[in-house]
Amino acid sequence: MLGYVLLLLIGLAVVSYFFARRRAIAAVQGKEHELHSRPSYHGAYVAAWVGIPSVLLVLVWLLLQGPVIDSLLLWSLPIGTTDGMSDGQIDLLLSEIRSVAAGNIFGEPSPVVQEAAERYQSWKFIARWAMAGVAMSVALVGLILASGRISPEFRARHGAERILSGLMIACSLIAILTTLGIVLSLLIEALRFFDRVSPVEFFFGLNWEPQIPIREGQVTAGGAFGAIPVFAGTLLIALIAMAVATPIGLYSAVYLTEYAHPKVRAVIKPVLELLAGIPTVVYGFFAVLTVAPALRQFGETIGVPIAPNSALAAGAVMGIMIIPFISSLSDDAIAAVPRAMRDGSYAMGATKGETITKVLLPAALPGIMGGVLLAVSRAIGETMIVVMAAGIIASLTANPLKPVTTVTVQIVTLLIGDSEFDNPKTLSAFALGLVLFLVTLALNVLALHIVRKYREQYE
Amino acid sequence: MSDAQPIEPAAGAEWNSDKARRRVRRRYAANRRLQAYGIIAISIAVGLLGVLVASIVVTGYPAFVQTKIDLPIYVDPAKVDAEDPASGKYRSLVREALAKVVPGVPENQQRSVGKILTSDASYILRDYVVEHSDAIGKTITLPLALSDPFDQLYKGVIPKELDALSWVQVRWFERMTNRGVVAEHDGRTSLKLDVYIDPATVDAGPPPSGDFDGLARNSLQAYLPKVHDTSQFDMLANDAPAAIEKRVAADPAIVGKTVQVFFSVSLPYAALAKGEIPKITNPRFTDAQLEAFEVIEQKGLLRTPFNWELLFNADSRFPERAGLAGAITGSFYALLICFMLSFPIGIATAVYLEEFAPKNRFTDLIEVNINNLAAVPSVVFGLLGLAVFLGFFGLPRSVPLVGGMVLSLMTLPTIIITTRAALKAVPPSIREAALGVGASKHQVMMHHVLPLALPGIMTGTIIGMAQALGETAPLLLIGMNAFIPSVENMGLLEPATSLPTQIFSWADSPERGFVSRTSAAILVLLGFLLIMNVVAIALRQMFQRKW
Amino acid sequence: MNRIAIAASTLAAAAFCMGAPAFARDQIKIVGSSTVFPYTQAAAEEFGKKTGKKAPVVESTGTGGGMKIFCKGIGEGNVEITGASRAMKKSEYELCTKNGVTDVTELLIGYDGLSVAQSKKGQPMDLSKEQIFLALASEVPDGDKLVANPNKKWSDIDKSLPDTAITIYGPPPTSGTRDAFVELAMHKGCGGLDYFKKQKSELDKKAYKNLIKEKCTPMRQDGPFIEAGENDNLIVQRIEADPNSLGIFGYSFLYENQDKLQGVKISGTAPGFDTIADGSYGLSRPLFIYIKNPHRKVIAGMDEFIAEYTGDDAMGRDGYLHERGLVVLSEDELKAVQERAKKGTKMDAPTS
Amino acid sequence: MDAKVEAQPTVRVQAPVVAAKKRDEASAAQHDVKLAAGGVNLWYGEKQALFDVNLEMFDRSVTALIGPSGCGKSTFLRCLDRMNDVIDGCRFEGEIRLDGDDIYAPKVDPVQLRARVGMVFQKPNPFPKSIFENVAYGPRIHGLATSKSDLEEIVINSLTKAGLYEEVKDRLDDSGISLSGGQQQRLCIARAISVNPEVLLMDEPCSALDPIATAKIETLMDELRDSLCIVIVTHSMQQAARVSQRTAFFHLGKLVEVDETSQIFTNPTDVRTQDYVTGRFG
Repeated sequence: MLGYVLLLLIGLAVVSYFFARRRAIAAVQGKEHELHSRPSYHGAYVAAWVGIPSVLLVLVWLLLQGPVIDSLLLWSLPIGTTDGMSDGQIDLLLSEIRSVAAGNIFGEPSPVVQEAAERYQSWKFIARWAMAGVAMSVALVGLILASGRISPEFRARHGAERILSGLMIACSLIAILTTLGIVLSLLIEALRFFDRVSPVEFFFGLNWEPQIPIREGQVTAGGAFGAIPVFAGTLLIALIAMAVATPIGLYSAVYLTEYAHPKVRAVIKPVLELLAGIPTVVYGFFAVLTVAPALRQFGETIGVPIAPNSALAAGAVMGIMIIPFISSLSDDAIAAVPRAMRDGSYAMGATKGETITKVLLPAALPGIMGGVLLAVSRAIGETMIVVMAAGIIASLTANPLKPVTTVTVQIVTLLIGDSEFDNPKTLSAFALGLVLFLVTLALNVLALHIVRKYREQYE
Repeated sequence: MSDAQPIEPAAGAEWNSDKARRRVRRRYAANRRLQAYGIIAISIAVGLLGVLVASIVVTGYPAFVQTKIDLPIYVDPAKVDAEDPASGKYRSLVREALAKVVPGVPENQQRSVGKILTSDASYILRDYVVEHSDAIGKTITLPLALSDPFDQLYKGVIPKELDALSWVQVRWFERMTNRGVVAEHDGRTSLKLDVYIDPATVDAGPPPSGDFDGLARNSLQAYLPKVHDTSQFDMLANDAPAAIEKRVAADPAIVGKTVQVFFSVSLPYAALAKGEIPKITNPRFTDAQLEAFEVIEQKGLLRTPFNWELLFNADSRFPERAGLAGAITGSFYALLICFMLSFPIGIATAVYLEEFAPKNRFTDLIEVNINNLAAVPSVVFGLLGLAVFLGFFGLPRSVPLVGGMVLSLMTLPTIIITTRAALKAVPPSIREAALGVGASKHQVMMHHVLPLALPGIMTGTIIGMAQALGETAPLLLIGMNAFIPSVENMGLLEPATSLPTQIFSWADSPERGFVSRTSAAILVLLGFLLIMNVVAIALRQMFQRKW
Repeated sequence: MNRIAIAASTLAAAAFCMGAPAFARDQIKIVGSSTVFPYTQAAAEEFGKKTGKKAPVVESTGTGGGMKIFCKGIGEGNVEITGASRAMKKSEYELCTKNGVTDVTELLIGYDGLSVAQSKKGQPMDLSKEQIFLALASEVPDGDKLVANPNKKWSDIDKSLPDTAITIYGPPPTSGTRDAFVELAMHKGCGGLDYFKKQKSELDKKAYKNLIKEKCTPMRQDGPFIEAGENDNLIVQRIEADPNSLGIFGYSFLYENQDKLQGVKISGTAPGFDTIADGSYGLSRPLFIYIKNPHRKVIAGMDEFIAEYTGDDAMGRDGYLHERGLVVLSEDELKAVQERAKKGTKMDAPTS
Repeated sequence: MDAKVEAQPTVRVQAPVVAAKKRDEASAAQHDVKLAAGGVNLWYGEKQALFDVNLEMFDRSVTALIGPSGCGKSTFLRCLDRMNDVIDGCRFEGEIRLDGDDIYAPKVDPVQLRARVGMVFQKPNPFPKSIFENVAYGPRIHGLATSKSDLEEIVINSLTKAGLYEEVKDRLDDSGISLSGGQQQRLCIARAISVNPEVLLMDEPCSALDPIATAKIETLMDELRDSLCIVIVTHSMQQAARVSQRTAFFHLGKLVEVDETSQIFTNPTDVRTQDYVTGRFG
């Protein structure tokens, strides 16, 4: 039904587009040049007035219809039916009425319910047609009002363009709303968290054991919310990832931009980019099932004990994921160094290697730095790899062979399953999320600033 | 200027000196070194990609075939009513058909032999008969999937027999053999051990009583002094205490003395002594099942066709029936929502910012916002979805609508940024030319710039969609990992799962079939991503214009 | 551009047609323990296939989380059934009562064995619960005081155990498996130690219970015990790759992987369906589902689904739940459960 | 026009010694051929950019290459120190002799060659490093300085010769990019002469500069001519007339005419040259 109404409205808008077009042409007896705006603008203007308000109306109607019918239904029940019933029971009664109306009858529904179900059926019927009717009339009113304005002098193009601009501004506001939503949702929950746990403990505490009982009498550890070990673990894993990704990515980029034959480059570059396209959950499997046991085996043969969920395994795999990120950003940065620099260096009799290490890389350094910073922020925010391959216990260590935990691991472990919003355990996830958001934000702003500065230098 | 003397010594000579040559060689070596580093770096990256893909393919490929049995089934009209085929007694039809192939299975084993077939067999038959009502009264041959353990058995993933003894136990026995205590006694392989009949624990009787078991164990322990593991005592057959008891009964005087006793060894060790490798049947199977399976195999009824069910079935608890259709549909719905929201909104935003927005603080704010959103960790979007869409707006959990909305927020920045880049790439000359003939800004946009930028926009959108398809963390947070055993009831507001979350949940299933299916699902996901990326690259190649 | 706009909006409308919300809910919603989850899934799937109705939506939320959602109230917005790997606690029952969820049926569906397992390539082990406690606890008795767990190798605990590092993968605190393991192995294990025996004789019952709860619950955080996430399969694959490590997980995982893994004996008893069912393996726990009776007449298919779940085909000796690794009830127990299920017998308030 | 070009394939270069004598009173006798190009053909991919160019350039004199845009004069200049090697798809045929040795011979190392043949580009392209490091770059990579003081001496010498030292002596550590355009170009010249090249190639060195900076560079060229063979590509005929002793006119990838500068501007033999220098086209 709803779909048909929407289709009908769209159809109406399309029809009115052609109607208004023709009418505009008719208004000047076919001499189109006498119109201020082209006929199709008249069409678009009218179509917008027909389509947009009526579709918005349908959406609002849909939001309100359910609750309105429900309260009408309750109000229409014989007096005293709902006396002494809890909200849940009333809800259940309504569900029963709806079930009966939908034809799912269990046993013998009471006559009251049966009657109500019939009423519900008919109201729903009415509501449906009323919605169609109202939407249709709004569309028609739009049509009449808007098409009434059609005349040779009418600036339909300005009108249509104003509507379009309005829509575009509304769209660009979504980005702001998203950020606002993120900040607000994180902030509100985080503030509730800081109500119970002091920020001093959170930011400077050395003990992270968020497993407070989720029911009375549950057996768990005490519950401590010092996030330093979590931050340190995140940093350690990100550092390992960068240690893997930066040299490999940078050297790959150097080779691809400066040495590789164009044909080789055309093959290798997309292959490297494939690494970026692989979903992180796949990397997680790779870390757990291939890399971690291999590292452990290697550790055993050289006599170094390596934890099976070591920071090294998670970090190394994350590094692999980041390689294409670094290589493509470095590639861009190196390619952005003007040809004149290369010429200058070659003309001095420098070899390719000298040109790269002494001229191109120093010149591209800000761009590369920006890329590395962006990659760091990515490593910090990466989730699935560490959820699968890193530890859960927050221990404060700088040893990459030991397990550590990260902010994202904690967020996911704290939130999966139990989604109640009222204990510090759940709320701490939002506090961590807030920190994560702010840190990545700062890194991004910094990185973008550096990159932009760098670009300006050569423009 | 009249003097033509060079102010420096003739440089040309210097370039040919030995020193200069050495220096040049060194410089070229450094250059080659750098090149080598580059090649090594690329080899590492590509090699790792290869290892990653290979490890997935190796575990995943068995899941692309499924062992099936071509079972001739007589659709007995007595058990299926032509009027109401849906309520026939299909379970017993399948059992009868199986009994015909494997005759002579005792009554009490029939049920367990029936487990060679997937437990869905009767439903597969039902669905077939409902669709082909003319089959009633005829014998039809249906390809039925084998249940997971037998599928894995046929593919050779799990063995029919296991080693009865671990390597440690074999080593213990070797040690015993080396000490020369293994001997034949009464036609049985036995251990000739010294036993101290401890008067503290043994009462000579008669009848003799005491902890003979302990004595036997202690005597064995004496021969394996450094082994502290109770499973060493499995070496002795069950009658070990009886052997001592018999000796004591025969000669009560040995109490308090050390005597030699022959203990017969348990069966696996006896086999080991004969030079065989002792085997036991894999406890996953019963002997009756294995016998029946052999009969079926010998009759040539088994084959391993391509596993289309993997793509076209919904999820199931039974690996042999589990497929990705539910997850693919769920991902499709979520991506549809994601596309319908992020594509128009993204383009509109990009066009506004690039072409219309005045440069002021407000538009700067929007710009900074978008750049930052592009780098916000995906898990934070999950938190947003959890708090706002589920918590504040009260939308239902696990549904593609919410999943798509969260994904679209993630994809938006990607689309906006690539769209802006594509718009920027359209040279100003085109705009100026259009403006010059009197077009309005909107007209220039709609008629010239957007169509020219469209290939670039599409490329960016597809890449954004591919990212969204592979995204797991935010979907986990909003619970889009429901169990969907049927694709019939799927919609935007029905609980659903998506490909990556399906991978995540299959990975957590105990059944062996899911191990390879998890990898197979990853391959399917990678396949989709590859297709999307190839399309994007093709678009870029096809429409790339040099201005 | 206009044509594209029309096509896009048509697509949108079409999508809405497909996904138009149902007005009365016709799908059962189930939450609860991740241990019960696969069994409920199997029953749900079978129900869907048998009846052609919509299969219930099953979500794994953990026992405690499931209880919280279950006890939120009655009505269409709430769930019908929750699975639990332990009986409902008094506090949870009170929460339910407070929110009007009073008419609840409790069904025992079977038993689940926790198993301690290791790779086949490793040296077979036989541990007592005391040794398990000494390997895993965060604090262990040393003389007459408790000290941070110094045991790094198995041989540190007992000379008879192998001279290899202790590495045990186990479930995180959010999981019901962990709850059960702590109660069944750790608490029992520490109760067997001299130090706690002495305390028992000195303290009154309640104080002793608290002492056990407080001192024997925390698992060590210094490395040998590795909380491996909720994913038991990953634990399986990790211990397979690492012959000297042990893993703690549901018995069904061991059952499925018998060609690669071997059960660690607990005081001489190996894990198996029989030893779990008769309680001799010592790490088994009952599994329950809880049903809201008032929902039965509102949500379509509840009665049929419960009948399916408790039917002989599912919970019987050769039923499909057994095939998935459930340790099934004895015949008498099953009869009683089926009876309760059919009648919707209201559960009694739990005592603890 | 085209037919005409086809009709006279190459302009035979006049005997260099004679030409030199005619032109430069002071040093004509000592002038030797420093660089000699013979039969140079060059293709960018499928497209031929140079057609059988034969040209001799003398030591201690300035040779100017002129011609309309796209005539191949810059391309030819880049052939002289094998800078075309770094361009993909570029194919060279013919020979160029530096002091009689073919620089395209297989044993010749372009890296060493470029140290002997310096180059200055159209747009000043100092490296994004300090002024000192810019000039020290060449000596460093070629190992010309054995000690730090050596290096400093070379840098100061080169900057002095380039006429820049006085202006920047207090800020040698500033970035080369911070200088003005003219200073940057002189810095590039200082960089180029820091390795004692025998030939200096200049590719429109003043096209991005204002007249005052241009004048400074031109003076500098006059001074450098004492010790170097300078080849300059220029767009401006006036500049060619001011700084060069010999001028070669390129058109459509061919060398049309080469002669003493005064001859070219006052009495060209070829009608195209005449049309060009009198401003009929170009």
